[in-house]
Amino acid sequence: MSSKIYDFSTLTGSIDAALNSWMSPGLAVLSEMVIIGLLFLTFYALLGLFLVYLERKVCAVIQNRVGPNRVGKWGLLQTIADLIKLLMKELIPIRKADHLLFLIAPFIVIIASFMAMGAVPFAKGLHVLDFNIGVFYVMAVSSLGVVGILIAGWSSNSKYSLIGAMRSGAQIVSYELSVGLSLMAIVVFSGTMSLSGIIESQADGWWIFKGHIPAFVAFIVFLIASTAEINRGPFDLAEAESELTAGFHTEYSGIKFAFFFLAEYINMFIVAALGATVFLGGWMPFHIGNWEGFNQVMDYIPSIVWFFAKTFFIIYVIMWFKWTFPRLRIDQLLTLEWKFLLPISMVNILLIAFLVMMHWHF
Amino acid sequence: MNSISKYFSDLFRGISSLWAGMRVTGKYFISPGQIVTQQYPENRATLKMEPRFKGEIIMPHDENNQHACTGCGICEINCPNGSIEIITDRVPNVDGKPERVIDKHIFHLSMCTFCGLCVKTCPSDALAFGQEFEHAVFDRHKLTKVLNQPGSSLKKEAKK
Amino acid sequence: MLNKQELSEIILKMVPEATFPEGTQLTEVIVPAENILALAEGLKNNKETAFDYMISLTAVDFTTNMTVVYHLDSTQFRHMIVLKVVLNDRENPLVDSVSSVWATAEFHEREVFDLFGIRFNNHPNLKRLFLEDDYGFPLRKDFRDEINIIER
Amino acid sequence: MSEEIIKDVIVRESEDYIINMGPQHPSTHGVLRFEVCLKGETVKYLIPHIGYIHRGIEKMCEADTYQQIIHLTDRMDYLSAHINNEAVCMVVEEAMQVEVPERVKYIRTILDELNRIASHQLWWCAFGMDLGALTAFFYGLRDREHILDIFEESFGSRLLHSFNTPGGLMHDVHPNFQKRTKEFITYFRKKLPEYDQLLTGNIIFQERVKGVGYMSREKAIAYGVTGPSGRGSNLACDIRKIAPYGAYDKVQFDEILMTEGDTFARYQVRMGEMLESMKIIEQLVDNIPEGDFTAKMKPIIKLPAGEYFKRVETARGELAVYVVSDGNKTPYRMKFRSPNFSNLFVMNELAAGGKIADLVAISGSLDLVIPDIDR
Repeated sequence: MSSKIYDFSTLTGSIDAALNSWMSPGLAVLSEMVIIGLLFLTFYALLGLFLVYLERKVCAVIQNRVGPNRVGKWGLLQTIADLIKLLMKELIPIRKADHLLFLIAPFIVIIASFMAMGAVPFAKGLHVLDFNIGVFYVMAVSSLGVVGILIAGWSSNSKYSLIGAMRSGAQIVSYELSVGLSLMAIVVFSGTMSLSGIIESQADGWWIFKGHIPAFVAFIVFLIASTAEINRGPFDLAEAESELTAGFHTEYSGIKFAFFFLAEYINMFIVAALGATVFLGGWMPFHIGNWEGFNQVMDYIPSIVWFFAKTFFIIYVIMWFKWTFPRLRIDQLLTLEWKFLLPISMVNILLIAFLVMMHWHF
Repeated sequence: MNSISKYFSDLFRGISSLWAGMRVTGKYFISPGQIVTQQYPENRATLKMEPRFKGEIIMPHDENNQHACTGCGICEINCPNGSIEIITDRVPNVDGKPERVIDKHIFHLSMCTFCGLCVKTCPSDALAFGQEFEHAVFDRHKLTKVLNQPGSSLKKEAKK
Repeated sequence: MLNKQELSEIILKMVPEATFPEGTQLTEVIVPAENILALAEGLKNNKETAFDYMISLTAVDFTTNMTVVYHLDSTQFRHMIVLKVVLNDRENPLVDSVSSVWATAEFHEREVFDLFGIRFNNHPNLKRLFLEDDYGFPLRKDFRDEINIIER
Repeated sequence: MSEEIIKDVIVRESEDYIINMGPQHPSTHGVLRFEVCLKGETVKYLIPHIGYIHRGIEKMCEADTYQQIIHLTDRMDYLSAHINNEAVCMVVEEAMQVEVPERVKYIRTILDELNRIASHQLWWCAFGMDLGALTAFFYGLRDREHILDIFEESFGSRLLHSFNTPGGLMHDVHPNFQKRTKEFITYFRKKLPEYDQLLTGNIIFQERVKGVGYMSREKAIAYGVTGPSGRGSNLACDIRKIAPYGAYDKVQFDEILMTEGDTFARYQVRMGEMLESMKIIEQLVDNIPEGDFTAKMKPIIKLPAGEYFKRVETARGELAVYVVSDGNKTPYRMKFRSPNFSNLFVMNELAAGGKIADLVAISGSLDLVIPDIDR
């Protein structure tokens, strides 16, 4: 491996060593957890603010508008102003709502997205947990969010919310399959479920290029299915504002609403990060086979830049979907999944298994 | 077999139609020069309303602080919403005869629908439309305006 | 396309009591209230007239009587006719509903009931359409709204 | 007068899931309430509740002179304000037997068609938004702005321009009018294909609207559905063809008819009408005759006693004006047969049995303007 220059493991390793030399191992682990937790909280908040800003700017440009431009330079502080507004807003208590569930639903949603973030490798040597079943873990945890949505819809005692939540439940349960199968394609190629292992396997080229057409098909299926799974774009039936006013979060206000809002954007980031990691090589620079000179040049770009560039590319594509397409109807949504995406991914995974068996991939 | 080919042709037709839409939005995304919205408070200096714009009703006064309103009340009669009230006064003119002049030409902007009947029917062309459009106020009473300026008088040539 | 003469002959066959005022813009027929439903059905189902499209149904308060006015058109021949029913009982006006003939009449009749207080026999759902139940009937000439005076 | 309260005839079952769409709901385009009964996602029936902005325009007309009525008609169907104005003007002109100058007829017709395009553009925006395509909304409004600019230059107002007056026009159009109208046509001919790429051809959009909300021709006639909604069901109901007014008898244009009768047919009729309107404008705009912008009218208009009836084609269907005059300067009774009033009540027939999302699509395709229903 030639990309030693931007390895974060030396930095994290030295911090770990320093902490261990100062205090007992148990305390060191505890303090590491606190540090990571604080860093993540900060990152989470900043990322949420930035993604909201980005979405507004992207949709504004697509719609021939300027977008936020009043608060701060180019409206950069707009989302912060919104955050302050949401923090100061009254939390409207709903009569006849199930108060406990109504209260914890936003937390379930946000914790699910928080947990998924733990397994994302941001750069070489920069991730919190390196599971041997990373792909499986991210998928499992990110689908917990639907529980929060269902609880939110049910507990608000609103008819719009309930319909929205039920739609969301049906949608996420279905699309989980396609997301899983499309990720499975790369797992079959790389032979590992560990995210770092998948990245290492792309050192000589990303799977989307190495994996022939089936990998590309898997990528497209992943894009569509994951857009549906995060309730965005043409698949935002759970909150279809022209039908259900705001769907499952109709009755939420203030910071509780902000949690849903934030979780939606963070989920978008997680999905994009997962897609970038699995299909586009994560932090791995753009390498072509054995062109040593070219690969060397690419290595000079830090791995964290590679990661965020790829992630934001996928985020942009997801936003592009949302601002182009009309919304699907619930039965068409399920038709798309069960009649198109699922058969395609199944055939696809068979093909890939065959390719791998014959050693036809690079 | 036929249904299978239909399945795939449907699929590709669908994808190409989606791509057509994405091309339109993508084209606008990469050409930010297409922005059409006006930057309103910033462009105040350059923002010019059309000369015929019906912003409010004004009574043009000349440099001698004179207007053309004789207080005949035709605009008041013609207004469908009662947004014009005219308070007239009788003052003796040079010959000593009492003559009708307006004391106050009151215009309730909050009731006006800008139908233009007052301006059209005024026999002495004393009323006109102004281009002012920023009418937002915090107190509704500020929307009641007196159109004739204090101390103004009737134009001589309009007196006949 | 039938002219006034032909129309009046057909109508007189259906309702002998019908009268035809002169000097009107469109062909007008005044029919007694009890004949209106039969005439409506006849005009719609007759092959020569085929008045299948009701443009509007409204009423006029002439202070001495209430007149229900039906504007009919034929999508096939494009001739028009105006039916009128004069209701002399202003206090309790009652006329047969034609909603079984033209579906749109159901809602026009509800509007007329709402604004004039004219009641329609056999109407499927005669409720007020715009206003509250205790509002009064604003398009009657004797209606006075003490709060929002519209007289000039 | 009997005061008994008439009971609601629809008996609700205990498992009926009733939701209210409106009066303040993003999809109802104004203050309309649909009481929707659902079974799962499927609509069992719906009851429209109207009257939230009933202003009593017909009663107000009884206190106004004919010139003053004009500005009230703007506020009925505010998206085809000019056509509404024209209806009242024409009924007065016909009653007074005033022959309006040719110039007025040409200008009125051009403005009618511009207004129709603007209205259809706004409908397109709102329809896209109903179906969740938010970008469509901005593209439609962007192009509509050009028409509104033309209006503003000529009449001083953008939406509610009481520009017609009995006998003619308030004042002459702006000297730039012809030039700018032609510029707009060139511009919009370039932009219209974008509409098709963004929505019409889109597979999601087609799936959403094809076969949804089928209205047969018989149903359209029975419910008095006119305008593009009726023409989507193959009902030739264009007043511009049946009883030409203005300069419509001097131009060549097609009445767009679709046989499918579903939401997509109504959509295509409107898209086609935009093209037809541009055709009409192109034929007229260069040939506006010179002349006076108004006929000679007395300052106080008194209609001879009698009854007058006039129909025009607004952007949404047939607007009929029925005036009963007793010879005074105010009408004795003024009735507006508004197109949306009839179009609204077919909703239940179309939406029952479909999904909630279909309900939104159908109400969008009927292009309802609520102030026109309530009057």
